[in-house]
Amino acid sequence: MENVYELIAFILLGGMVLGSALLVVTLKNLVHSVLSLIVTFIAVAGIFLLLNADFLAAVQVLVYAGGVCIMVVFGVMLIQRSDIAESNPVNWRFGFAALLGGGIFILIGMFAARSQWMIAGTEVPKDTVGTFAPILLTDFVIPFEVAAILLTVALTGALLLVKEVKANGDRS
Amino acid sequence: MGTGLNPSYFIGLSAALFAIGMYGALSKRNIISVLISIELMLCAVNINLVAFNKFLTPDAFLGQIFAIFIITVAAAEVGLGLALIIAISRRRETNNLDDLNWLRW
Amino acid sequence: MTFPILTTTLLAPILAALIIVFLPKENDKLCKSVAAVGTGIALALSLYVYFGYDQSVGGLQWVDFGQPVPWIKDLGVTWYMAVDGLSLPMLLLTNLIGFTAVFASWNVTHRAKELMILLLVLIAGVMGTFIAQDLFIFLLFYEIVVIPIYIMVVIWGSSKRVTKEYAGMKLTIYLLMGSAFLLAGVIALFVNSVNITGIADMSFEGLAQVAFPEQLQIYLFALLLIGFGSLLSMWPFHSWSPDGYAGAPTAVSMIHAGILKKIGGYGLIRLAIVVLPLGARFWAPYMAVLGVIGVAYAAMGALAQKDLKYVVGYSSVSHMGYVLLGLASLGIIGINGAVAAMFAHGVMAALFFSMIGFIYERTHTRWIPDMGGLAHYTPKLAVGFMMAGMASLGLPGLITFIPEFTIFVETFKVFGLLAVIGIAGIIITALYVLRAAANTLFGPARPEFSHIKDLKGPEMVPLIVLGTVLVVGGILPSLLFDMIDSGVAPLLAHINDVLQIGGR
Amino acid sequence: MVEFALNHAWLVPLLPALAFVIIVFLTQRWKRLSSLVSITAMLGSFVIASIIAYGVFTNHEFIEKSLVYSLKWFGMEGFNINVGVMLDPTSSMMLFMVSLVASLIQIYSTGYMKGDPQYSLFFAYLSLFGASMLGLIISSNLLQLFVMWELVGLCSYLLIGFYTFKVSAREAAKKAFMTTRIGDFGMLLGILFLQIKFGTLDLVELAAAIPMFEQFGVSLGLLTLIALLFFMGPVAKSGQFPLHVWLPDAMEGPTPVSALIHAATMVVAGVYLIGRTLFLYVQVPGAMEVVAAIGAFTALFAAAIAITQREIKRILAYSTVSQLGYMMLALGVGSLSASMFHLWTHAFFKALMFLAAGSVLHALHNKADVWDMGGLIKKMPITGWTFVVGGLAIAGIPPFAGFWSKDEILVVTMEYAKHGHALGYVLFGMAAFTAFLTAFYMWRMIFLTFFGKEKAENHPHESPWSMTAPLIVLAVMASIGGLIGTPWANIWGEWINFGEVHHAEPALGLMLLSVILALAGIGLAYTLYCKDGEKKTARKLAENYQSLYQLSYNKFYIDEVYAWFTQKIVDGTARVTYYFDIYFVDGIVNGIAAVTRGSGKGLRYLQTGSMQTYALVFFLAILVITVVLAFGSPSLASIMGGVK
Repeated sequence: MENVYELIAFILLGGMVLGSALLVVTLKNLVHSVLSLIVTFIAVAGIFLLLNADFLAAVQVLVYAGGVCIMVVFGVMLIQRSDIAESNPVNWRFGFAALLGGGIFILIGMFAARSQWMIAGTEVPKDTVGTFAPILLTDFVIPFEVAAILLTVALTGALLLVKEVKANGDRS
Repeated sequence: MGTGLNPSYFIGLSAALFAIGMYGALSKRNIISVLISIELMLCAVNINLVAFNKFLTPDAFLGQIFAIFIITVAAAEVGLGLALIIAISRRRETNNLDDLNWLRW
Repeated sequence: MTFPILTTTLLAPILAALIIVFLPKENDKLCKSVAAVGTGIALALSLYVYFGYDQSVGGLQWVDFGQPVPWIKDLGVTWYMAVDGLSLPMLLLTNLIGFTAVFASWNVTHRAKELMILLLVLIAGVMGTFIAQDLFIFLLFYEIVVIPIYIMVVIWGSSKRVTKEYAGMKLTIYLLMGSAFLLAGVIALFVNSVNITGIADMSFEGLAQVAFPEQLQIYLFALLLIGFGSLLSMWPFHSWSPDGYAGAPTAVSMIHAGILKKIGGYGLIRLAIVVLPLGARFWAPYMAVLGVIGVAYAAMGALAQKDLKYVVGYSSVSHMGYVLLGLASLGIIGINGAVAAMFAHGVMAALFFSMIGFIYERTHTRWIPDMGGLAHYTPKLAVGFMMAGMASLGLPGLITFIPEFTIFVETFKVFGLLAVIGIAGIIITALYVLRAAANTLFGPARPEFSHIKDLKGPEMVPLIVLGTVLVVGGILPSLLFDMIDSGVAPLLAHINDVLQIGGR
Repeated sequence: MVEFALNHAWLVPLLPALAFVIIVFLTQRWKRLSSLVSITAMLGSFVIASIIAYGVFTNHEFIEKSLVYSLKWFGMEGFNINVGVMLDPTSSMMLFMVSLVASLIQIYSTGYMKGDPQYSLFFAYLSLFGASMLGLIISSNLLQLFVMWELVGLCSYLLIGFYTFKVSAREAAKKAFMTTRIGDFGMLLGILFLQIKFGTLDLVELAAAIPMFEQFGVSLGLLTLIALLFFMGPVAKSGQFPLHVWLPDAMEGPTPVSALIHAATMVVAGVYLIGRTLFLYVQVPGAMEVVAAIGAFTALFAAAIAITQREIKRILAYSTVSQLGYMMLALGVGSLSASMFHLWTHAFFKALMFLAAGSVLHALHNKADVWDMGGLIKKMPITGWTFVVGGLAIAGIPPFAGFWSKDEILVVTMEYAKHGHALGYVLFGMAAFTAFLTAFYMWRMIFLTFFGKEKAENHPHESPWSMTAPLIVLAVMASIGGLIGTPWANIWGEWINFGEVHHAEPALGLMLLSVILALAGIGLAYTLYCKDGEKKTARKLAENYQSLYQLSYNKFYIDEVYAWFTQKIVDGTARVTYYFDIYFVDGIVNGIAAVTRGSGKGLRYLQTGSMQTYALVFFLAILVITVVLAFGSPSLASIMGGVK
């Protein structure tokens, strides 16, 4: 019975993901797109939960739905000059892009459907954080630290980039 | 497990999300819109990884760790990307990606 | 003999270049002096090595560190620096010309520091190709050579019939095209040798022992022939040579005509002929035809020129035709002659270009009809010019005659009438050299040149050094020939063994 | 001492060579010192050469077997060259003659070149020339000989063009070098053939090998070809038809140079060389006939030109060409003895006449036209009378030197004819007629220059002793130098010959003919140019036979033909080649470059600068590749996994 619930949950969450994602790329108003992006991210977090990745789901909500989306909204506000209602138009490529997207979906879907999976018999440990934190801090400690440095550099770089530019072109 | 849910479902979902993101990334004029479409694509990848983690290597946690790194990098990327977009739009007075074509012939 | 004297020789110019980097840009005399010291040390060391080589023993001597030092194990690359009778004359030639080229650029004031640095790097690069006994190192140094040349032509060159940018580009593209063919050939060579022997060995010695199948040898030899041939300005891959020399500054013309071309001939012997003797036997008649065409064609081309550098540019194509002809004979006399001719032509061409450089600095023209009577104002310059000219037309008593004669002896025997056409080239050569000399140096003194000064001080160095070599080499050819013979004879013995066993 | 000199014969060329080095590097600033160095060295060589000559001519062994010593110059497997010394009567005679004439001319030059800014350099060149010429004579190896041969050519080039500011001198020098170069090309081929076929260039070894040429796989035809190719060198160097054109022009050089190089020594090197390699020519009668024919024709041809020339040195130059033709003729009919004898006497009287002509030019400040001279003998007695001695010698009046040697040549030619060579009679006729012409043109010059009315505008004066002393010495040699080879006491023929010694009976008839011809020539010249003060008959003759006169005066237009050939054919080919090079060969090169550039130009429009387009193409490519891999090839599909 549990399988049925899982299936139902999957269908509901998947529907949310795809629906809101479609809204993201089709809505005319960029702010609306971003709002629906938040919905997508939260739904994806639900998918993560379904996949026994509770920590990741939390991160997803915090980083994406929280941080990233807020940042994007601010970005929109900073650069948008024209009418916000018409802020998310498409260009001449949308037909090709749609066809290509459809093609890729069909192709991957076909591969996925026809694949024979060698499912591992075991379950994901219940205590996810407790299990993978040691791995992260032993085997993956170097990437971990590098990621930390990357974030710092990105932060500094972002600051440097958006600093005001003086009239003569020099950075202050 | 014997569950009805197998990786194909999740891969299908992720493929759909990826295709949508790709459509957005290719067809939007607004730079920020392209950026968020790329986030969608990254999300699709994450779903894939986590699904594989659950079904193929639940003990090693490789998929989840990868996903964590991707989220980290993506966050940095969005930050830097937005900074770049703001800097560019200040100079170029546009947010239409097709106007940013000064690297052509 | 474990002291790495060859590597030291190689490093001397590099070290000088490094020192110059830290010198003040304004003090160009100091930069030039350091360059002169660096090349002087290299010259002294190479003289020491030349005269310390034991000809009775022969083979590779002065091996650095006593044995090849492994470098890239998977590819069998080793730091294998050693010399034999084939490398030594080339090494000596490089340093003779390198040393004099510094003095030939003594009057350059525009960015002299950078010029010296590039020049030293160039010299080191060329030197490396001649002392490396490892194919990979050989190619590495060859690629090092190309880059400074382009920069030097474009910055310090001069635009006449063609712009210096065009000249530099043509030169560089040709060299790179040659090296592309070469690289393809070398990779094929290496892969096949690993397939055949199962051992990765990039040394020339090792490759020479591999028995490549005949059909493969024929294909590979063609690749190498085009590669080295375009470097040797083999007809029809020669057209970079006159334009390139005309555009290049004096030092580059000297080094390029004097030594860089010789890498082509050297490579043809060291790699193409020795490693692929069956291929060489197949292609030898074609090489001879191309060589003869080069001799006659370029001599006629030189006759039509009015720009001094073009005259010498075409003449060097013509002389390289003799080298090719000598190599194509595949006999010991011919190859000895070809190697000696490379040495002799190097000295001669370097002297010629340095004198033309001095004339150009003084008169600001190289256009022969605009000159005349220079011998009145610059007798020493005229002596240098005449010596180079006489050497160019193969006057006995100067270093160029005996090598040419030696080539003729073998090629006349092997190719008969074909060689006669090549020998007839000496008439045309005499015609254009004498015309150029007569119209430049002799005739009524022109008042517009009355202010120009004769050679003095450091400017005399090219004349003295190269002139001495021209005369001594002409009077005592055995100094050169015994050395070359000790290097070529074992290689030829090996080739003859292969041809007899692997022959039909 | 004799032993020492014989064993150190290499000192003879070495001393002048050292003088050259010393002058160039040390004493160039001090003119007197330079000339002193040069003359001392040459005199030293002369002394050694005299001792050598004494040593050789007192020892009969040297007739049969020459003294040879050598050392290795360079070598490799199958090709070894030794350099060394080869002394036999011929080379000893040449050593003596050359060093004597060279010494005299160097002494003469101290007067003639006085005040020239390049005085030291002149002596340096003369020394270098002396060294190479003497080196040529003693060479024991053909390659060594060729080296020296080219070096004398170089000296000749430098000395002809000594007055570098003169365009004519420059062109003459170039012409001399080029013409001899053409000959050298043939000679080089001949030498190469010898090296390849016989494996050696050593004169002694070749002399032993060539008579057995068939054992070396050489056919008679090939040997003839070798001999003819080899002959090209002497043809050019010794001014034989058709490569004689450079020799008259070479008179642009200072007169001592004309005397030394272009009369007495260098130009006879060709004759000497053929004499040296006569062992080759006697094997091939065909080549011998060619040598004789060219020699006789040149003798006649040059004499025919000389009768109308106006410049004093040009007349002498054509006379030299003509006399060289005699020597070749003698060689061609197989007589080394007669040829060398004429070489010996010619060296003295021709050097004498050149030096005397130089003395005249010196006095008249380089006015060269004989028609502008006259009566000079009163003001310049020594010059004049020594010149007359030379004139008598060359015309062949007994007992002067030229008579004996010319007579010898006529005798051997006649003998050649009698031995069944029909060609011989023709040659003899040509030689005899040339003798008449020689006497005529030479005395025409003498009468015009030294006799007749004095010209008021000339202010001649006798030259200093440094110039007249050599004239006197040479005049003595020109008078008595031939007495060692008279048919009655032929000491010469005993020592210098090739093959079997044969004693020709004195041919009184021929002697008489030769004297009559000479006297007829002199008489005709006297009638036309001396007795007839206004020279009316001479002028009238020239007008009546205008075309012939022009033909002779313009040297049969040979120069024009060569100039046309060089300018039109050679230069034309050169230009065509050059245009072919820059338009066709380079056109292909530039064409490839243009194609590259053009395709780059076209392709760059793909670079739209729009990232989304790039991404579109990128994903499309992925899609296409995936489809192709998945459904195109089963083996590749298996790599993709899953798709069965």
